[in-house]
Amino acid sequence: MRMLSDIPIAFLMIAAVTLVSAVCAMSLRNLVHCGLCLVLTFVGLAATYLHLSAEFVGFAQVLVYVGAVAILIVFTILLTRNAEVTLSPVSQSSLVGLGIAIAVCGSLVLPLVTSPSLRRLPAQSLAPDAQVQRIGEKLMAQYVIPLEALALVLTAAMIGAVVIAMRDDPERNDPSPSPQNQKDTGSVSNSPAGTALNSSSSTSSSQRP
Amino acid sequence: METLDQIFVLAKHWLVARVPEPLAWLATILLSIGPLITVFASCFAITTIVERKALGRIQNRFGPNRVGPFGLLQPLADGLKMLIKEDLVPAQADKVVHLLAPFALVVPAWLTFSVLPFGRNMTVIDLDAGLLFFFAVGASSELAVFMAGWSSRNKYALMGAMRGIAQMISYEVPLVLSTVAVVMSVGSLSLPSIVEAQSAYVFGMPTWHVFTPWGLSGFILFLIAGAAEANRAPFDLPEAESEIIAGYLTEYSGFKYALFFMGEYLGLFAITGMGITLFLGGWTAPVSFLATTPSWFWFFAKFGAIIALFIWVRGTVPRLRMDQLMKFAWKFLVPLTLVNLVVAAFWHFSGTWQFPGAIFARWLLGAGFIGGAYVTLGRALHTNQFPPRVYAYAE
Amino acid sequence: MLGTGLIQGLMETAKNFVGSYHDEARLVTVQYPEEKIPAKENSRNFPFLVYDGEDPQAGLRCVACQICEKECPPKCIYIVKSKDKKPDYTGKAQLYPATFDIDVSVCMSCQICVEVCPFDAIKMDQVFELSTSDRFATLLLKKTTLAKPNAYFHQIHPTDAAEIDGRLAEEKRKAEEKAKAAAAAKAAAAAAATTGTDPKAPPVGGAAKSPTN
Amino acid sequence: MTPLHYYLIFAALLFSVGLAGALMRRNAILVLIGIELMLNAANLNFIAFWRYSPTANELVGLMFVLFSIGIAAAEAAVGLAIIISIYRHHRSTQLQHVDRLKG
Amino acid sequence: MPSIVNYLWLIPALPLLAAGMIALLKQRHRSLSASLSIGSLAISLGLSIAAFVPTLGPIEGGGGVKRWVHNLDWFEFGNTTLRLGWVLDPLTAAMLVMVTFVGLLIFIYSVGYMAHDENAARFFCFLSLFAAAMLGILISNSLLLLFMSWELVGLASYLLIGFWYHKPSAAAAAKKAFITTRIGDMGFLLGLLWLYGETGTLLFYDNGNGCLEQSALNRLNTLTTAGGMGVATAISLLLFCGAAGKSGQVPLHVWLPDAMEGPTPVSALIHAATMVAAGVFLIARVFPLMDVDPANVAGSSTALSVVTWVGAVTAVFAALIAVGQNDIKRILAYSTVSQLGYMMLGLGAGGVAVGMFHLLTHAFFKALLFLGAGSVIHGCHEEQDIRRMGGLRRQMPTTFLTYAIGMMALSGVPLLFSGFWSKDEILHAASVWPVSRLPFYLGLFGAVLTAFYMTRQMFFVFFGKQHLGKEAHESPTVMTIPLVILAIAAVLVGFWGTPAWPWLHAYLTGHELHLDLSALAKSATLMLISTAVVALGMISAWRLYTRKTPSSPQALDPLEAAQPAVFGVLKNRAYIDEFYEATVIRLNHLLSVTSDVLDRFLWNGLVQLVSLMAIALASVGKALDQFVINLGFDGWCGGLKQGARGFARLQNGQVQSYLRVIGLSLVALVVVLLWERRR
Repeated sequence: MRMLSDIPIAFLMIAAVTLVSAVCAMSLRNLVHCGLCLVLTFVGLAATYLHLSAEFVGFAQVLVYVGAVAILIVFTILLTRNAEVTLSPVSQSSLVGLGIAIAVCGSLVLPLVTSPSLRRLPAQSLAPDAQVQRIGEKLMAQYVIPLEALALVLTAAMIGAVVIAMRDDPERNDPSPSPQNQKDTGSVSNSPAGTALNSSSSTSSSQRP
Repeated sequence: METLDQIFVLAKHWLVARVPEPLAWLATILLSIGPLITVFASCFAITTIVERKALGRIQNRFGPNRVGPFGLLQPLADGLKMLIKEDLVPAQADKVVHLLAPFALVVPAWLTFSVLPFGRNMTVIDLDAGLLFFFAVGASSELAVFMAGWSSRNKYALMGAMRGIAQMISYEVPLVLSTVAVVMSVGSLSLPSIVEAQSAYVFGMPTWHVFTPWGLSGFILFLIAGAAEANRAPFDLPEAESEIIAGYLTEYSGFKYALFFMGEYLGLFAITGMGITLFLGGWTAPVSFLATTPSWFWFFAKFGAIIALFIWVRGTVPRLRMDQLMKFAWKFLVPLTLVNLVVAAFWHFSGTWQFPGAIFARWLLGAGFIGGAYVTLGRALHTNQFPPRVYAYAE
Repeated sequence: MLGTGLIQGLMETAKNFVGSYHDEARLVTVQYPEEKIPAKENSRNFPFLVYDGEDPQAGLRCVACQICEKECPPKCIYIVKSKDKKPDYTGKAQLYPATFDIDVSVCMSCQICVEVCPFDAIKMDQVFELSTSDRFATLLLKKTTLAKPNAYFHQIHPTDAAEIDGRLAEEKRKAEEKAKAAAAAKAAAAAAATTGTDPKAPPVGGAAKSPTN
Repeated sequence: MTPLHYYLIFAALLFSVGLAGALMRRNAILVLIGIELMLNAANLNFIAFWRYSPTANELVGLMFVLFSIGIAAAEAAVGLAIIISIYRHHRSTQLQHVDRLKG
Repeated sequence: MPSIVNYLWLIPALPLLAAGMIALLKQRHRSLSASLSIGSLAISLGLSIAAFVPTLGPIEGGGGVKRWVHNLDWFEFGNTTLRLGWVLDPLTAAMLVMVTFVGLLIFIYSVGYMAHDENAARFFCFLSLFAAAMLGILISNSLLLLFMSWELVGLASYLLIGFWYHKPSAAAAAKKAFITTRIGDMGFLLGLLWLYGETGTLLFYDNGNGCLEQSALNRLNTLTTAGGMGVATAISLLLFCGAAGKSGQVPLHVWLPDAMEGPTPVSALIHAATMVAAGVFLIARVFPLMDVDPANVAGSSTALSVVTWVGAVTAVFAALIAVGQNDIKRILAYSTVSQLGYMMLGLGAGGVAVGMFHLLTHAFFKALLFLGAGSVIHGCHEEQDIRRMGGLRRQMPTTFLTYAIGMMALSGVPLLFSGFWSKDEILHAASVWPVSRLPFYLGLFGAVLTAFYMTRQMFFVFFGKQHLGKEAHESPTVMTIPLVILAIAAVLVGFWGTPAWPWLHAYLTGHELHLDLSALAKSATLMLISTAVVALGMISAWRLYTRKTPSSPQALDPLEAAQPAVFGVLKNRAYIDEFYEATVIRLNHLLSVTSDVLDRFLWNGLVQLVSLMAIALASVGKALDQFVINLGFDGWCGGLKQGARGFARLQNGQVQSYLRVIGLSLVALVVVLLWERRR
């Protein structure tokens, strides 16, 4: 068969780890574990990128996905109280889904395996120098408009996410009686009004879930 | 003097030559990792004792002086204690994640040291995007905090974890932004090249970034954000004893607690290391005629100074409240770093001013701009926006 | 401005730090095992029995009236009365406790026994280094270890001791006058009835300062 | 060295795992995770092709992946925000319950 | 051009306005409506006199007739504009004065006559309408305007004759009058249209290119119809039909006697003075057209000869029937018909002046006779049969005197009375008529008969025994004053056209006027003949009736006794009505029956057929709808809906089902691509 060193051990290892963690991410019962396996998958992918000598993208992947998206996912899991509940993974409709996924996989892999053109590609040209310097130049020169657009999209998404997830709780927005009515009730009669106001605010606050 | 400077590099080469060929690459790796770990582990030990002694002195009391002469063996004692202590794992805890959390924190911490230039060509891996690697790995610490907090199934732990994550995320932004100023002026992400950019001497004064207006404010901002990132001093809210016991460390004891403790300190060392390389000229000597002294010496000298600074700050500044913490990050640090960026750009483009006193004018303008921003933001932030307290029952 | 408060703080701590090295007086730490802070006068720990004179057993002021036993909230005092009596400081024959145990691990040093004791027999001690290696034996203090001379009492609570001694001396003097009067009366009576019993020998004041009668 | 189609197969597998997850699991967050996986698989393809393409110096594939990572982050943020608001309204993140557009 | 010409249109407009206002009033405003109509007519009289004055006196340049014309565009259709206008010339002026004067008198008379009739307001409205229409005919310079007024006059006569519409006989008479005049008007309309077709304009005088002017006439003269008759002649004859209908010439005179059903002032106004005169006026107006003669035979054109013959025949025929009548108004009616015959004779033979002169004189004394008869009827409490009257001369002296003057004028008593002069002119014209002498002799015979039946009537009404049961009383002064005025007029009018001083002839034809006593001598013979004729008629009648006066109202008339058969024919109006009944009516009946048959079977059949076809079509549609549409289309829609519902299940809001579909389609796409590459 091929030479021992010919088989890309490193790549296979990384790929194996990533795939296993991906499968776990999809199939584990406990959502938080799924989240963590997802993180592992992201790291595995980053490793693959490094393997493909694209450091900048690998580090970016780690920074963006592991640093931010994973945290987001985990937070969402917590906020939607899915941490405690354990899910039943398999149901009838999901088997259909599995079937379709396998079909898609087949339809993707089959052409890859059979197509003659891919074999003709050179094994591997020398590593292109993906210097950060050159990436920076490219970004700033050729891709400056997409960069600005991306900045715009990110800000919009940030604001959008905040607005969507914001809980506008009217009573909570007004924590204390406005100073104006406090003044006119006067210190003498302040206690009953004060207590009423405060008691109402405290009772209302206690009602909050 | 050249040999003294390169003493470690030569030693390493010498040793690698000793090792048989096939394992040579393994040897080089180990020989660069080994010293790194020993040096910084010992640093961790020393820092713990120095910190406790210094805090004592600040608070008009002796630090630990029972173990060993002047208490110098105290870390040994602590370490021993940690190993001896029983490692409790709460019944309801998520065993796997509980176990993994400390490692998830420590491993990235160690990884961050791989890119720091400790001396002339004494960088473990000279990565092209070294700074990006540093922040990428740094970002994963939040995940470890979450794992710790969540897996221990303890309300206080979860609260601490949430606070920790919120703080770390909020302060990561100003941290990265302040470094962007340096990257912009130097033009490269690799740390040795940044140090290289600062190694020139002008009439004896080193051209460290800290001697530029944006460099000074950038350095201060970097340190503040770094402190928050490493849960140090004024920002050690996540494991604030008074409120939530030990935060996400509540359910940890024994060796895992020690790991967490070490992870934190390593985070601190990484931040100081990065601060030095970015702003204090890494391993360059402070004065031109001392240039021949060994580079790593200056790195560790500055390292010690900054650690002392952190300890000093820890001794004086009271802990911030959660909302103050948040407001400080988003409403003060981020705007200030952006302004800093502008000034850095101005500094860069005004480099070509030839008329006499150009340096002074540039300094004046840059510092003025940053100072102005600082003052206005400070005043804006300082408004007493809380309405007067309402004493319901007391009359 | 925002930073000024922080800088003042730093200057303060720096002053402390530097100050601490150049004059030791600033350091407040008391190296405990080696140095100790003299206990305050009214600091109190666990109770002890007071005895006058030299013989601990004879001079005990406690008359085993068991009030303190009853009043003690955690019930850590255990008293067994003696069969015979012995004269107290006024010479009157009083019972005395055969056994008087205090379980120090239970006592919460609330000083109620001191307040209720009519005979000022029990006072609060200042000894706090009572840690022992085993939990059962040494924590139960017997009568013998509890009893401490009045001089020690004067040493740890001088004002209280002086005040109490003054009062005891007063009572003793009044008792003797009464005795004298009784004796005189009796003498008179005896004169009538010729035989007078000789009052018991008065207890000898323990402390040197005890007023001679 | 590792021929190109190893990476492509790996990416395809990853993609189908993501798709399977998205299809099979009923929890909204898991569907989102599935989508993230699919996105990453696509990125992997880009990098693989970039690495093996003769004109690698143009860095086109690289740029594409950078921008797609940015967009994916934005998308994840908004998606999760939506999931939270859905949860707040429906008290459950099971996708069967979430089939009405009405407020 | 005198300024009055511009205001000529006011003359008919005022009475029309009055008619309109009265129509708006309630019936109870009797006095207001009377005063309105009388006032408006008085103003019109004033205006007519104002218009009459400028036409007097000869034209400066001498020769030709003074004529002022005012034309205006009525409305345009297409590229031609219809033009109307009014004309002022001696003929119009004379007629205007006569009609307004006589009309005014009759209006005043009818105030008294209609005093106790509750519909007086409506009566005066119709009278004003009639006056307006009549004046409209007089002044119109366009044949169309004339025709419109003509129709209006026919309408007014219908309304007035049928005034007492609750009397069936009155309603029938009104209908009869209207229909017969319409038959005549049909001819008039055809002539009008033909004329318009030929000359392109209906204006009489339009400074050069009017239809009565030389250029148009020359053009008409050259044209001949298919039948060989000249176009001008044909048109003239058609116009004459209209005139015959309106003026009651022989074939179309049947309506006039029945028109007596209306109140007497109506008869007086319409059947004496104005309406009947309209026909004669029309012929006078279009005289130049009629005078055109293609054969250019001296004497008269064919059209005029026809007019003459018809006139002569009508005169004799009507006179004969008048002799046999017993109703006072019916006798006068027939006398009017015969006098109209004389006018037509005069026009045909002697030209415009002769006809017009007799028309004017006849208007006055015939109005007088009618009003007299009216006051007689009024006096005898609505009794109209002369045999029941008698001996009224003592109870109604003024009526008797004025009636006598009227009778003498009508029958042509010489020298003093106008009837003599005008009839003399006609007879003179007839005598010199080149075509034939017969009309002259007919004229003479007519004159005899006229004298005879008038004297008979006088005898029955005023002389003889008092047959009337009740006491007759004289009419109130408001009625007798017009009688007296008319009587004076009847006498004076005659002196206009005496041969010695033919003022009217000169005025109408624009010739020189100079006193010529010699002319009297020339016509002396003719005057002697006519006086003899009149005397013959009067004496024979007087002697016949004084000797064989019928004993009682029911007794036979002496003539009837003598010749029962002939008298029967005359009495029954020569059975013309029955003749018409037999011919025209039956023809009409036949037509209606056939049209009914046609309608019921032919058209109805067709309609039925069409409906059947529609039903057949509908049933086909129903079948089509039933099977093709319902089953086919709906079926197809049902299928579509089922399919849609199937698809709808796909759109169920489950995000994952969408994802599944995407997955499947991806697979399909790849399979297709692979399949593509395989080949």
